[in-house]
Amino acid sequence: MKIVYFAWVREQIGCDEEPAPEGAVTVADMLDLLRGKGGGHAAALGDESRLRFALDQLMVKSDAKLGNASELAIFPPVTGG
Amino acid sequence: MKIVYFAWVREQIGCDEEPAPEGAVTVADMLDLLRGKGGGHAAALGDESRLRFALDQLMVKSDAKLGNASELAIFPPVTGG
Amino acid sequence: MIDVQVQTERFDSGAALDALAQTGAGAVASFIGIVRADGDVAYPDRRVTALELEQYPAMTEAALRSISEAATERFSLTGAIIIHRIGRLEAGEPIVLAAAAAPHRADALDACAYLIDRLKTGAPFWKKQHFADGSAKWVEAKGSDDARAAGWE
Amino acid sequence: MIDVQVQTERFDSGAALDALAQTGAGAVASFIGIVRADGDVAYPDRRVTALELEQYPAMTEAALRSISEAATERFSLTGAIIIHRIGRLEAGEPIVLAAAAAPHRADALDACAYLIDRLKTGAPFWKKQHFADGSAKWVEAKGSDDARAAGWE
Repeated sequence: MKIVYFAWVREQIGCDEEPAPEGAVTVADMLDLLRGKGGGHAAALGDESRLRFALDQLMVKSDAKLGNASELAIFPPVTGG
Repeated sequence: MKIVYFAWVREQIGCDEEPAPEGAVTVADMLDLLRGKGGGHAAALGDESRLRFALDQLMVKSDAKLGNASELAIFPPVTGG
Repeated sequence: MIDVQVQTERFDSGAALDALAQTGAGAVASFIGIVRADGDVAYPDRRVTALELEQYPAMTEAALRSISEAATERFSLTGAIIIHRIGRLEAGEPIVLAAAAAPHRADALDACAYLIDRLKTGAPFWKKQHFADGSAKWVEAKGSDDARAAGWE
Repeated sequence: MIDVQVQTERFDSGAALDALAQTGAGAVASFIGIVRADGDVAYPDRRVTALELEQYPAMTEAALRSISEAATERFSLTGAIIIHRIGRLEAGEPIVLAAAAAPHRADALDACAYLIDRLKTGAPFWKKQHFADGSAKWVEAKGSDDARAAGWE
């Protein structure tokens, strides 16, 4: 599975995408694992209320199971339009 | 004072405009005088609920006083847009 | 910026929206009314080939201006445009453009609906339908239009 | 007819509205969003010179199509168009066009508001403001946008 980041999440973490660490069942689990990397990851992902998620390009809540998804996107609330 | 007609009121009466008869105080009075002409006037102006009025180009109710207005318009409810 | 036009020729909707976009707006909302071939719900079998739009020339522009000014007083707008065509319009042709520009989208969207709802009951235009079979019939005003206009009062 | 586009270049709003007018519609309603120089209410002193629009490319078109399809299911429409620009947009430039065509005006007006309200909270775009003083700041999502979108649920 691949993790992709957008907007200030991408800027704070310092990369567009990275391979997902192993061992997470839900989006929330994955967040915990990623925060454990410290630095930009910990800062960008610290406040879950400021984040939104998409699994294989569909918006989900943080309790969603990762299942066989191949891409988890983590980004701020959208501001288009 | 001049009376002007539009849409099916104009068609039924058979003219665009005509001089107003003397002696009316309100729009309703004028309607009564005009109906008295019979023919197309009586047919077109018979049902006041199907008519709308403008005095000097401002929409008014039939109880409006004619005052010094120089033009009374009689027409069906508008259907533009 | 308020601009009202009554004309026989087609209007350039893109140019009107561009003009509104240049009023310092963040949002431009527009409505275009079009002649429908199946326009008369009472006669679904009779195809409408054209509409004839009659106006009360001495009153029309003042009425459109008054509606536009009421919109700018009621909503926070940077501009409003109404263009209404008259004369004979074939099925598929545009009849009217009502558009509003505002700093924020709610004002633009609401003002656009306000302009067209008020125009439908307050501007002196009348439509006569011409059917494919050669017959013709004046369009009846709709109670639902009165209700929508009254909703703004 | 549903058409969604994501592009860097300017769009031709007149052409989009003309296309919708040819779907057998009686009404076409549209919304255009524009870069405002005074766009950041939190920093009224800092003039916005440009916005940078970022997207999630793999998701954007599907999200816009899903919003358009939901609109056609909810309202009686003959067509819907969304065009959203990405990249750097200067103050005064159009960002987005959302437009709906319907037999009747209420459906067109409501669907247009629906499209832009849903897009604001459901399509993966992010705006970064560039200010005249050289600073930059990501736009914060507004609670009022969530409330408008939730109003359609």
